[in-house]
Amino acid sequence: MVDQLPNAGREHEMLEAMGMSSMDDLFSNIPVGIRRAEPLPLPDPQSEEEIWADAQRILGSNVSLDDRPSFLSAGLSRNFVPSVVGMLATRGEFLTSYTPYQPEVSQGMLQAMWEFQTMICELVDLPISNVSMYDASTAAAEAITCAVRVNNRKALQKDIVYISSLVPPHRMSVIRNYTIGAGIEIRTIEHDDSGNLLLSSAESATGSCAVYVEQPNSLGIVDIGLTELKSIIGDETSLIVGIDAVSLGVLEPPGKWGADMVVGEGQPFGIGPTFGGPIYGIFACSEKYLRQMPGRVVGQSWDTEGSLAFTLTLSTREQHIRRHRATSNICSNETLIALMGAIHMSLLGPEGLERLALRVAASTEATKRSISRINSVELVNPESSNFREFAIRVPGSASDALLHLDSNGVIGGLDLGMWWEGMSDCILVGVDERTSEDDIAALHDGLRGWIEEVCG
Amino acid sequence: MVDQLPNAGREHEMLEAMGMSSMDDLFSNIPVGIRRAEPLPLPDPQSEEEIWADAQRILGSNVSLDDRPSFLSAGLSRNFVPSVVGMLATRGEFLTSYTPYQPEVSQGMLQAMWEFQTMICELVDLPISNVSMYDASTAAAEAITCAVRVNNRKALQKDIVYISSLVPPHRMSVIRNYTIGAGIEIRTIEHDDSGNLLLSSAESATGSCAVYVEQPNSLGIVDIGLTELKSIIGDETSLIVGIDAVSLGVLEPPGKWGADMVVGEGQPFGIGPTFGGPIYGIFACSEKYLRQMPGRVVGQSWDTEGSLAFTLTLSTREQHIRRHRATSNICSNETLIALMGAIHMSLLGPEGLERLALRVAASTEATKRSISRINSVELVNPESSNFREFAIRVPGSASDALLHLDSNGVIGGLDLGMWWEGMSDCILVGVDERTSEDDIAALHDGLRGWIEEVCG
Amino acid sequence: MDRGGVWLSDIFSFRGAPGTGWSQPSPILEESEVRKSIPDGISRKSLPGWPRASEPEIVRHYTWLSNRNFGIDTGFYPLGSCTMKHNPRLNERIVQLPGIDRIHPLQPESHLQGLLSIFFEMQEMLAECSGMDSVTLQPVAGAQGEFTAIRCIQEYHKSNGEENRDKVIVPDSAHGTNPASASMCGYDIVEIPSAEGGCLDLDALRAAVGDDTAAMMITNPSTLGLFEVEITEAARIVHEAGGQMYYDGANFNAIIGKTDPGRMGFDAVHYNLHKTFSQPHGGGGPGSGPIGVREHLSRFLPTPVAARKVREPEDPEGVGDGFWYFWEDVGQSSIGKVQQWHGNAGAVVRAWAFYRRYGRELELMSEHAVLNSNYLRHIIMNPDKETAEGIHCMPAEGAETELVMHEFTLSMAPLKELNGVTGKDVAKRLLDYGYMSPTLYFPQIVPECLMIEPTETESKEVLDQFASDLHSVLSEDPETVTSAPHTTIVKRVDEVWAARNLVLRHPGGDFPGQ
Amino acid sequence: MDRGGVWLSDIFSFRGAPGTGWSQPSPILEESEVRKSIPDGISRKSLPGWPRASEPEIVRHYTWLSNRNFGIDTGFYPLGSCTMKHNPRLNERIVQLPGIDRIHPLQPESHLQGLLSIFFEMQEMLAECSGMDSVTLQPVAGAQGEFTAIRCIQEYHKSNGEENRDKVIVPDSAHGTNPASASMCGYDIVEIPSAEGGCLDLDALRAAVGDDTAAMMITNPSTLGLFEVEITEAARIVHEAGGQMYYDGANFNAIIGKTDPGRMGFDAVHYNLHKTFSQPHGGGGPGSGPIGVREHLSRFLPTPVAARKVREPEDPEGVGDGFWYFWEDVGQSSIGKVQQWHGNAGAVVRAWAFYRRYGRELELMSEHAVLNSNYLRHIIMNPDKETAEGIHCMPAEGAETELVMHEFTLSMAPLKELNGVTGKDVAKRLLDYGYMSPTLYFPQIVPECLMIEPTETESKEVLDQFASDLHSVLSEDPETVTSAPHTTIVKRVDEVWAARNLVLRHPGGDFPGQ
Ligand SMILES: Cc1ncc(COP(=O)(O)O)c(C=O)c1O
Ligand SMILES: Cc1ncc(COP(=O)(O)O)c(C=O)c1O
Repeated sequence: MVDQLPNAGREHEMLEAMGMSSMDDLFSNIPVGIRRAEPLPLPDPQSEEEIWADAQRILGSNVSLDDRPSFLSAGLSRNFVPSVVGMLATRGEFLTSYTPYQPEVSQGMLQAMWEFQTMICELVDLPISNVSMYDASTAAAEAITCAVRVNNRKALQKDIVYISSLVPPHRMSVIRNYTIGAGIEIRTIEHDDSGNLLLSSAESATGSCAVYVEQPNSLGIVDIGLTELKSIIGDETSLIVGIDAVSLGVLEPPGKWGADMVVGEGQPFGIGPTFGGPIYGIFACSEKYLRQMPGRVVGQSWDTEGSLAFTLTLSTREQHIRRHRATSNICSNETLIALMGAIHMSLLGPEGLERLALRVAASTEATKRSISRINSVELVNPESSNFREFAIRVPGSASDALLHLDSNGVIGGLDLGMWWEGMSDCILVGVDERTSEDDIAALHDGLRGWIEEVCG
Repeated sequence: MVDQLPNAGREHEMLEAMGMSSMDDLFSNIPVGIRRAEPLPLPDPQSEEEIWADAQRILGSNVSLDDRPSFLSAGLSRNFVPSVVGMLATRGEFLTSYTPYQPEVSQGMLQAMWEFQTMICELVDLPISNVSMYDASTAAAEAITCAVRVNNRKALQKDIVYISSLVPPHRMSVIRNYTIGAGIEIRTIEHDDSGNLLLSSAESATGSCAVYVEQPNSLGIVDIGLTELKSIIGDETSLIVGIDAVSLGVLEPPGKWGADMVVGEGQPFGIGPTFGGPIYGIFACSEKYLRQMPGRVVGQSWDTEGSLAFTLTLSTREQHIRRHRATSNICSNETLIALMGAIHMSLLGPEGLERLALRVAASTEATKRSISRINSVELVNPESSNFREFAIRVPGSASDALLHLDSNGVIGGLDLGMWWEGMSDCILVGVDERTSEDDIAALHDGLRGWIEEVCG
Repeated sequence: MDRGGVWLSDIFSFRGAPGTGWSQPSPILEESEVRKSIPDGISRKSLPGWPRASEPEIVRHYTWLSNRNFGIDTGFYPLGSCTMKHNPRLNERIVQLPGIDRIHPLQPESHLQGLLSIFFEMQEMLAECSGMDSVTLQPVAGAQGEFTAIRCIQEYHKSNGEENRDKVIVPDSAHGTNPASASMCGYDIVEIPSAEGGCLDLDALRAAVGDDTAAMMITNPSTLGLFEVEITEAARIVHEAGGQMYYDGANFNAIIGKTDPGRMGFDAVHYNLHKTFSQPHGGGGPGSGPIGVREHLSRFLPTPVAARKVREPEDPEGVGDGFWYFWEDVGQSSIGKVQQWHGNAGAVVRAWAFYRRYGRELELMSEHAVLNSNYLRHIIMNPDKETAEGIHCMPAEGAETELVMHEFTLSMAPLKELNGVTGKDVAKRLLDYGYMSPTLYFPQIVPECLMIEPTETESKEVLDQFASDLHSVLSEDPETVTSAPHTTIVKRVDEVWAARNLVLRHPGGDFPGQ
Repeated sequence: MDRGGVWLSDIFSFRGAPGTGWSQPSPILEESEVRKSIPDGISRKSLPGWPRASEPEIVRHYTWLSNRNFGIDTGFYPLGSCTMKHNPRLNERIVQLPGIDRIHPLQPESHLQGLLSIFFEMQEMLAECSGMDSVTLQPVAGAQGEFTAIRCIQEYHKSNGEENRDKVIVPDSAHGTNPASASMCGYDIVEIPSAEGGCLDLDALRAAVGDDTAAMMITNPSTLGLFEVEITEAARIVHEAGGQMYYDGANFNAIIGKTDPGRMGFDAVHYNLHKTFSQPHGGGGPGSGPIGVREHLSRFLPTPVAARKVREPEDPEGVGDGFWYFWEDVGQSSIGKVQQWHGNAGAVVRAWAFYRRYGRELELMSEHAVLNSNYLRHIIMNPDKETAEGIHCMPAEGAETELVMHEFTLSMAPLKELNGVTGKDVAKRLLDYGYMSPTLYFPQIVPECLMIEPTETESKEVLDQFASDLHSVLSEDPETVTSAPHTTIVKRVDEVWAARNLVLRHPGGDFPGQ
């Protein structure tokens, strides 16, 4: 490890300059009673060469999504990230910087984030975006607490928010953790048999602080009914929409149909699924929520010589200034990943985004068609329009089917029984822009093979 | 490919500005008789995503040296290159620059090359280094022509140079191509049974223009006799030594024992074997050869405000100025790879270099010991000291033995019959710093297995 | 674009023809077919106003931006409390391996043996270094670690029927995330003032604790860089009152292998992998904020955690170390999830690669961090006579002490009093000398505070140079300092204008004011 | 180190303790054992004076250096004849794959099917685009390609008993490598002057050819950016005299898919993969200079070349395209080798990835290169009235022509005459505007020449801006221009001092003059 310590071997010289004689002198303030006596029971130090070899061997034992036909999506995308993204974002000046507290030497990151904000605003059609949340789930959770802070005073249903029953349990769990301290009560809005939100039941949300829905929802259903939601719940109740960012290449942005806040996973732009992190959460809102929103925001300004300049702004909402009255505790966020997202988005351009969305839509449609042709497999929501995901019901246990597919080298999707008990015979099939005809055939054949085995 | 053409879709606008109406107008100067009518019979354009997939598939079908125990060296090293090397050298400012004709905006590369020159000088113990040749073979070849230019006038054996008979044929072939035009006659110096240069036969080189030897030689033999060569051939005959750069961590640099020029492969510092290119040739010399040497050289200077600055210098030797009287035709060279070498060398530091050399020496010794324990395998030069390579004689055809090893997943070395007809029962076994006990055992067992099969 | 010196590259000025942008393969169905699958009423009418740029334009734009940004790679980054150490590049190479980059957290365990083994190793290593019993890697930043741990403590009290405990105690020198995190859990914050000298005031603590104390949050060494020598007594006081002790691990870099929060009496701790374990977090993140807890809090941790058992013959091969790795559900009492997946796995893998370099010698890292900090403080505060004479006035120590840990504070209050030069002015002037400024005005208990943390990856030469440059600043004409920076790409930025006018996005068309 | 503005990072100033430097595993034998294997008399006494630096110091040093260097990524790089186009980043990623980076050229063919198939595809593609019959990828730069081809031609004449042919004809506008390469083969050079207007002078050529003509070397379009319309006639003249026609492919970017050297009557050609096919060559290399030849020269090519046959059932799988790839020995007449291995394979792989983007639409690349060049020339030479009035005097065209190809030349002679501002001054002043300077004083037949090649990867906006900035330079106070550059990191560098004093290495100790 000496290659990481420029002063290795020079300890004595430096200690001497201070009139000390041993490294122990430096720690003499630590009371003896709590000193660690024995060395750490950890392995020997390794050189870069050895760590690299271990990393290749250990991580090489994982199965990657790219190794085989894969239909596991469920909120993370098996995307393709252009090579320039990583190469530019890991330039040392970006990679090894931190929060741009000193704008005079941080214009690069600040401008990039201001451009990021702009691209997110354009994507979702809302006027304000921050520079990232931890992920989609914390973005949703903090949007909800933000809505309560803003709307609670006038709300008829105080401290109450309504959430679609199709928000999956792991995301709901995050939301619960984030809302519990604020004393928020969560009520559920149900969906009909085709997976569309029951607008009639949504009416009960009027007068509450917020409604949170997802478009497409977790079963991949594009729910056109959601566009009427805002007119149902009214101005004093915030409409928060969780999005699939790529879908906005073909779907009308929620800002156009009344969303007050839009949240979602930024991951498809900028970074691989990377085992679920680091990724970044998108957070955009309308002006009303500006001063109660979480996270960092970059604004444009000028320097003393009148040159255009950028700086962090609205910091008075943040923990380092407002401490326990801050709008959020978020400090370190996901800016570097958002930067990757910005580079990816600017490479795509408008038509690139559209094509990307069309590719996903095409994969969805083609896979759906192929799978629904299998006897005794049925679509859970046969009437729905889908984007990226759709649910199927199989004649037996989903986990058995997936195990069978796995042994045939196909990652078949998600056992929906993991999310909802009643759905243990359902699989969430997820596609992406890279899904090929061959992949679909492999899934089709694998499922058919399993059914033949099971149903004899 | 539109992502590479910023003006795609704007052709018309630009043509119009010039008063043209079609792209064809731009090519109207090409006589019709030589216009290409039919489109190029090449495949469809591909996107980055498709090219990456193809590259992974196609290159993935190669077997890499790192996939298995490998004992193939023969002038290229299966090295380990620290991660920072590639990351720093591919920073766009380095990667996408070219020859630093404008020093005012090229100080970075110029200084890096000046530091490179210094490190090479320190490595070989000569006062002058250029910033790279194409590879070791062209470095050797151009050192020879350079020596002839410098020494021919006073030479008793005009236009004659002497070369060790152990310089392998592919390198000799390059040397022949480069010397033929200058009318240089090449004579050979033989080696004794232990692979050492016959100093008695070297005496005949006195009065010639140059002697070229390699240390260690191509059979990996460290020939202590070479240190006496300079006193034999005298001042007017240039001693050119081809080195294994890593070996100089433990071997006395040729500059210390009279070498006038030192050449060699820089590859072990900076880049993987990469199928033999791009790599870079080291070229260093004493002052006498300065004005006749090939390649680019950086010198220190000052700017108009008295700040330290660097610039290309001695350009009057070069083709762009001296044209057909230039000391070499070299123009594009291997600077970027030399930069990688500089970064690698500065990471290693003196003791790092020494350790690297000791590792290779240890691998050599350990492998030699293990293999020489096999019955009916013998060392070709049992008395020699070796570094990195040694030759063994097997009871049968080397190519059979290697084929057998290959089928056991071991890359056993080089069939020396490929170099010298008489040696088709010999294998050149090459090791490196990464050779492990397991690798050695695999080679040992594989060879034994083959012998048992062959010798019954 | 204004050339000849200042020139602004504006991504929205790249306006290629419609249809340019990244090349992609065609959709696997005809576009007209695809369009039919999208409900009419909700199909997008006009595309977002993203740039239409080619790869060469993008590369040049972001290269240009990067050249206007300061990172550790650019120069010394003594941002106190943030542990801005060198980020080893190997780690960036490792996370590009498909075995981490192209992995989905919902894949079956048989696909994830490598990652699970790294998670397990990291849990064990962090537990060992901190003296805790269980570790979760799920929180993705320090603040989220705090939040998670406080949620666990909250559930713990609840499970003991002590829901009445509704207060969390924090020293006034605490980082802002401490009170913010506790507050997000619904707690009231009791701030206690520091004692003379900046350390914890035990009397104030005694006065603050009570039946309603849920927890105390504190970092040690403190944000002043001081080791809280009475920490065990503090822990006793809080525990006696029935509260839990929470350790803010942002300053963990100072003590690894020397002592640990477990020995100090803490019940829960977070680690900042992006500080102590070098995960790069350009521009503000990503972080990674695992937490460790003592036995009694383990069952409240987020779920799942990595576990292992001896491999059975029927288990697949795995990583070849004889174990089978799996996700263990934390169970009924778990608080559930704080991030959807398993946290910032990429950061965990980098941190793993970082720790492997030191292995059992991790304490060397802390030794060098503390060595560099004390050395720098020493040479700043003890200039040679000639230098000392040139200085208008020396800064005051943030704390009267012989010894600091990995960081220290300086107060520019004497300077301000003498000639009006503030801490901020000094910070800005340091930018001219090619440094990132130290942390400014934190902790708030030190007036005109500069908080300096050199980390173990700075050479003696850099420290010497910094001290000498700081001495220069202290001897400069006040006007030069108050009007700094002078040599940066933009001069002092008007933050008030930004806050008043809130131009939070590109207006479209040309850049403003050009 | 001099701070506060200029600060020099000196790698030799990193002087860690002995033994620092890159960590490595231990040798597999005890050091004392190993030492025994090294003959006493030749073991190294003192180690080289390399820096003793840690990774953080190295990273900062080379980052700092890079920030003092100009590349295409930094700005417009209109270096004529050098085709400084964007280097797609995918290609850098591809060459990191172990299937190229970790491959030894002496591995058996069964290990190399992927690489051999790429070599084969590239040979075919280059042959097709140039109208040649055989291609070798062995030469590693353009100059080496020239040398290789001339060597082949030399052997060809020898095989015909025409060893008397000892002259190679080059136009005076030729690149310096042309005469240098031929001269290295032992040829005498006959330089023929260009005709009025810069094109080839057929009369001069007729006068030059004869029994002793071995070859003529020429590039088309010429270095003036002009298409040599009489090229077929030139070829006829040379062929009639028994000479061979050699095509310098440095300007291949102008014509792909439109015409080819085969049609023009050439016998041999080199390609600059690092220009036309975008292989990055930072600081001056690596290049790659494959050559193509007509049938009658094929048997002289360096050996071996990639070949293929239909895969037999017993052959291993290979790349899965139904072929088995192998090295074909060129045979007895081959000139042998010009590089030890198979040339710059990494460059070949990058070039392959580059060409695959365009595929059969490669001609679009040339179209855009020629479009950009003509457009830039047009807007430079036709400023609006107001601009034109501000300009001291317009440059002269390097050639009187309506149409140029991918590059063009401007002469600053009128300016020099008017007010003493030279081409070099203008070039240096352009650096201040954020550009790399155009190629200067080449070709030598244009006085005060600036040679401008925009390439296809520059946007209209960049071209517009460059024209406008060049107009500004032309209207500036002469003093400002002659004393340029003003805003670069160092000011005009004293090249004469460098050549007189020849400080070619670090002296050890401190940097000179600090
Ligand atoms: C003392 C202290 N505590 C907590 C935190 C919060 O950590 P994070 O930024 O990872 O959320 C910080 C980080 O800045 C810190 O310095
Ligand atoms: C016209 C011309 N010919 C030949 C060459 C030589 O090519 P290389 O630099 O690859 O040796 C060049 C390169 O600069 C050139 O511009």
